[in-house]
Amino acid sequence: MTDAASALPVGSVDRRASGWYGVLCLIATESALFVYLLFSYYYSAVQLPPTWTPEPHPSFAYSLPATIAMLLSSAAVWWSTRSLHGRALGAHRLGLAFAIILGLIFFAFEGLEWASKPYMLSSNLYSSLFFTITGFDLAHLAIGIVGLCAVLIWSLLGYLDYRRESPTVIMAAYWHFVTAVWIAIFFTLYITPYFR
Amino acid sequence: MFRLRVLGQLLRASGAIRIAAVAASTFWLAGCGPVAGASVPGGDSAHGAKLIGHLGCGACHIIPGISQAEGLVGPPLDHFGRRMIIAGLLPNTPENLEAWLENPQAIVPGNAMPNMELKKDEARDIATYLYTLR
Amino acid sequence: MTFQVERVPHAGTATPSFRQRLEHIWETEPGVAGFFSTVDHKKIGIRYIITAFIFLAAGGIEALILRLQLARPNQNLLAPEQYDQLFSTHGMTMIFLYALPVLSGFSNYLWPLILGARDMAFPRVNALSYWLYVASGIFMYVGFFMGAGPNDGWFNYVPYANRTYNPGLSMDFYSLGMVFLGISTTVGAANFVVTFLRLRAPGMSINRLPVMTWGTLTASAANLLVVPSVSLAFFMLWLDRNFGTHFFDVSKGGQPLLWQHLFWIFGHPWVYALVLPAMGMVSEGLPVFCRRPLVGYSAVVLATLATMTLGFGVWVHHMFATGLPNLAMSFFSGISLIITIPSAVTVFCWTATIWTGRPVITTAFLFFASTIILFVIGGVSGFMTGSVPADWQLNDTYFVVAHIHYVLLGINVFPVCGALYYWFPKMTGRLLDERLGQWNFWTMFVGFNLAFLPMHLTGLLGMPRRIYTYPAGVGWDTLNMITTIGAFILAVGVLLLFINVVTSLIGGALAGANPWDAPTLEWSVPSPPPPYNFAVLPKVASRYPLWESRLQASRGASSVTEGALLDHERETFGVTPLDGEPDIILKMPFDSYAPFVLTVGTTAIFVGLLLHRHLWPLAIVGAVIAAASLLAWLWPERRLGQTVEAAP
Amino acid sequence: MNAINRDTRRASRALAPLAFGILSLFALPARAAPPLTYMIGDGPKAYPVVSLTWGLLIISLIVITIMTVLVCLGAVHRRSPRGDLSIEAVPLLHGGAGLRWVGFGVVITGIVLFGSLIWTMAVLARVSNPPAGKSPLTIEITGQQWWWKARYLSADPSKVLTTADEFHIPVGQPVRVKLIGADVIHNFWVPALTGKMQAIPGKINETWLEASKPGRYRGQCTEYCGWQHAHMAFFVVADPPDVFQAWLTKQLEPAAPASAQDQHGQQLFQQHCGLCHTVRGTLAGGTVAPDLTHVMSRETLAAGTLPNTPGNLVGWVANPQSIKPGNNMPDLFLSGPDLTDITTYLRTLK
Repeated sequence: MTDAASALPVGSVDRRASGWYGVLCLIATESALFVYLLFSYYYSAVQLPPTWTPEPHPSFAYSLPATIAMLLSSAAVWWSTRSLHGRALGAHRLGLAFAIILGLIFFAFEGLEWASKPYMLSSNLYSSLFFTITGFDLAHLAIGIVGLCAVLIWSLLGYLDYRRESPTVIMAAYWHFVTAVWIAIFFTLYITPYFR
Repeated sequence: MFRLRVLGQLLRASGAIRIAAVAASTFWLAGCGPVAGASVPGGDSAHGAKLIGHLGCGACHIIPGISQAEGLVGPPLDHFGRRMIIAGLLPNTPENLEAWLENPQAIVPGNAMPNMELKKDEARDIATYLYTLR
Repeated sequence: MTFQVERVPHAGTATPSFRQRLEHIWETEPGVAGFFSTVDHKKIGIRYIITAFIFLAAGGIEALILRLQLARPNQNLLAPEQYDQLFSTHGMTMIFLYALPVLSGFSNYLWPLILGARDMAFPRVNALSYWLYVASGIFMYVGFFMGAGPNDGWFNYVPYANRTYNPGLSMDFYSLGMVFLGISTTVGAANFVVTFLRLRAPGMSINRLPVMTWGTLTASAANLLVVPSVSLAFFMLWLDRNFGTHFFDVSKGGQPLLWQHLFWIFGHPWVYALVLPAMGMVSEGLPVFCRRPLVGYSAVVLATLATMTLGFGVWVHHMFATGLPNLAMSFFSGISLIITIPSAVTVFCWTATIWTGRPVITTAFLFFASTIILFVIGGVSGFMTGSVPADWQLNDTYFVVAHIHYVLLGINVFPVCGALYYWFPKMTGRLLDERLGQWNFWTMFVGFNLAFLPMHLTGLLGMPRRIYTYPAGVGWDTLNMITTIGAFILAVGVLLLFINVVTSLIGGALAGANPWDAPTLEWSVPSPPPPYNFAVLPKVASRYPLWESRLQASRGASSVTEGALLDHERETFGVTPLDGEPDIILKMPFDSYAPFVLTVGTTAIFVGLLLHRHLWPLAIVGAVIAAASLLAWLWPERRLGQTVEAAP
Repeated sequence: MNAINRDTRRASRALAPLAFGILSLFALPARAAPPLTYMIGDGPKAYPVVSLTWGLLIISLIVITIMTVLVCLGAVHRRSPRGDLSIEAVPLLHGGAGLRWVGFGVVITGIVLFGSLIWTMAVLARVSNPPAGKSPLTIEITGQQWWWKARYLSADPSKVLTTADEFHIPVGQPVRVKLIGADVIHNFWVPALTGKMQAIPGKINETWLEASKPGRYRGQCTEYCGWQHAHMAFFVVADPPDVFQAWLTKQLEPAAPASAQDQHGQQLFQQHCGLCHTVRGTLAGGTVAPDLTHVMSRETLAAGTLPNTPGNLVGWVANPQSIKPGNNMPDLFLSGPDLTDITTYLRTLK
């Protein structure tokens, strides 16, 4: 505009789309939410005797495969985004599909994990925290899966290509954020009890 | 749980009038004690009012002019100077009232009003105050 | 019209026919349809302001009833439970439903105009945040009118808020309502942040941003980070009350202090979020009436950022009496004192602006200048409470009540009134009456100080907060009576403001584009502005585009008459965050019912959750409605350049 | 340190009459010193805090005065001769020495703040713990809706005293207070002796206080705790050590046996009141309500709500819900004779 006659992109394009900045804000505020959730956990851990956790050594039987599924799904999303940049629409869609399936696998493992617990939401402080923290994570994951499905459908409908990639980029950012949150939760709920 | 619903009650006409009344009286800083007019010779109604406050008569009786005298245990003492019978038994005369105040249990044994161990002149002062409530 | 992926924006000047075309593109459908679907930031901004003022009036009436009860000792106008609900509702209303929304309203209205854009970054989100705000406000007030308003203060400490001590729906209304309102605040804050970064006039680099926008930016950024804290706390409380969790239940290891931490981690930054945008408005308006640029733009901006940053680290000064270690208290006490410095910078800059300017004493100037004094009074009482041993005495007495009212009225209500006098002509095309304005100011100023200055003394004489009655003869009678009288005078002042607004709307003097000879972009467009704001997108070369020719020091060459003509549907520039160089032509959305429908769905969710014992399917229905409207909202649209061009 | 201590003490004492004068000027209707003010204090914990509070208040008043004068003077002195709305007629200004003055102001502010911070830290360090060398008495105080229970702790179980709402302490001896929240959060505050400390369920907080002269100090709950938060006062009565010992000994005694005509009253009391209240030496052993073994030794009823007079006692027992709505004592619907017998009995509990 400074009288330079350079052409400007029009509409939602890559990281210049408003949605990209929007998702960064979303990630900021949701990260804060999980910080406060984990703060509640650590605060209780500091205030109470070590016996406050029903299991001194939480099992990795379901949580470790779930973590691996989550990491793989993030990798799939990354591959999908990269393929879109490289104009490989097929790989882009395949990556999204993988990510969705891996997300569902994570869901299944978490379901098994929940079912395997001898306590319920209302049993004690630890159980309340455990189910609320993982529940918030699962809710974010569920929204993420719906979002990935929407992006996949849009891609199949031919809405997206390397120039109109904003939905993919935005959704990918959200998905990586959900993965990062899970890693923090995994570390908190499953690893830190071993340090005591 | 809630004895009164907050705004519903406030919005009802009576509530609004009550607020208006309190608003008006709130700004009426001047004291509004009862009309002086001792019907008991030698009594000091101001001292009587003070005694009523100290003894805590207001915990059981509504007594105009006495702070916090809003008790609902015994009969309200408004218009006391115009009441006919005290303790449901005696004509409302100064002598009877003073006797009652000095020792209510002697007049109606087992009634709910305690003996305050009042001296004669104290009972007279209280009676004087009560008779100002017309 | 075929859709172009890239385009060179045409430059030029606006012709009448061009303006007509823009008008056609941008205008909102009249009538009911437009009412529920508009995304025009100006309409939304004014709605925000009007709604916030309605809540201010409601909170004010509640306060007056409280003051009647406290006017004299041992009064029985209100039963204890009525008093508790009234003071809690008063706090909730003023702090959550008035103070931030009114600032959001001004920012909503002004930002695109002052930044030189045609709308906010997310116009539909803007509409959504308004509808959610109204819906959550109504939600909480429904509770109040049902006799189930909040009754544990706005801070809502557990365990008193737990079901054991607080049966009934009061706390369920309040906790769900706060989560509900939190969504509105969060999406609104995100919108401000993105708008600040991206939607400005070309050339408006980061050091040329109007000083006002910094206040709302920092407040919004802070809200993004702290609102989740209070939403989470209230959500946990709701779980505790309804699903038997034990976050705050002592018998099963719960921690009452966790509530205090989560609440004040949010609560204290929130107070800064309530004042920084208002301070921004003072920084914007005061210099105009002093006939000079603000002294120390950079200093004020840095002070704003510093205040907010330090503001995250002072929450524990609300908890000095909870038995924390001395080391922790010393640290938070130190920060609570140090945070005074950035505030002092701002106050000194304003004062220096007056001294090195030529103040023109208008009503707006009076409101802005009085803010300085009120801020100093509210600030030093905050400084006193920042000192731990003094706070052990001052805290939870009327001294702190006086402090918070000096802060929230002094640095929110007074600047907002000033802003109303300043920007009313822009919003309506008519000036507010000055004569009535002077009456309005002096009544409010005298009433306010009569009510709250003696209240400091009431506090120093030891009157505790939140008591529904007090004994006679402990030294508080006269002071309370004075405060009550002052409160009523203040109320008359606010009433004068409302009268002035109504009469001026009907018969006020016509304002013209720039009645105050102010320097920023919003004054370059007609009053009230057309739906598209700027016919040509202005080009900015300095902080004061409309003063450039008259400020010797300025070498800028801004242009408000010639610039880019973006007229393919609704368009505006996106610029780089630091340099303000355009790097994209953004397609702005059309009017949409999605925000309203999403709000209806969300409301159904919350009502379903509130009545989950009887009506839980309603929450499911609400969730389906919300999800459907969200998906429709986000579905890529060709008109908005969100899909691949179908044919070359 | 001791010298500083003594200095502050002397200063505070010199300040006290002045403070009293100023405060009572504003609190005209109150005949004595306002009972809850903290601008006058007593005891080694209160003195440094009182000085600090006055100091900060005076700094604050100076700052307010300077800034108000500056703003008003600036607006008047520099005001444009054209006060009307035609702002265009007033030329724009630029530059000026504004920033230099801002810098100057900030430096002064910084110095004052730094000084205040040091003072704060010094006072905090001094009042955090009771002075060493004196063996403190320990009282465990429980805040509950809406009264205060105290247990005077002792190694000898027979010397543990439980009482309510009026706590006697010996003059010149520090008293450690352990705070327990029984239901919701309460806040323990005796303005003239010590600042606030919350009584939080699930957590035991500690504070301390010491009175250096005999007196009756009013305290109050200051954390909002429900309906009757307004009526949750208590009193700390500082006695000379021998008087305190006598009080303690007397309080530890069980209630004297009821005389023949009070037998019926005692029986009624046990029957109607004994599940909540204790009168040691009788069958009444409830612990959820105040211990009434020596209730007549207290000057107030219902946590400072009413003076303990015969009239109030009867009124309270007959209808506690109208006097203190929502409190945990139910209306008992006693008959007149029963009410008389119970209250007559209560009045023997000296």
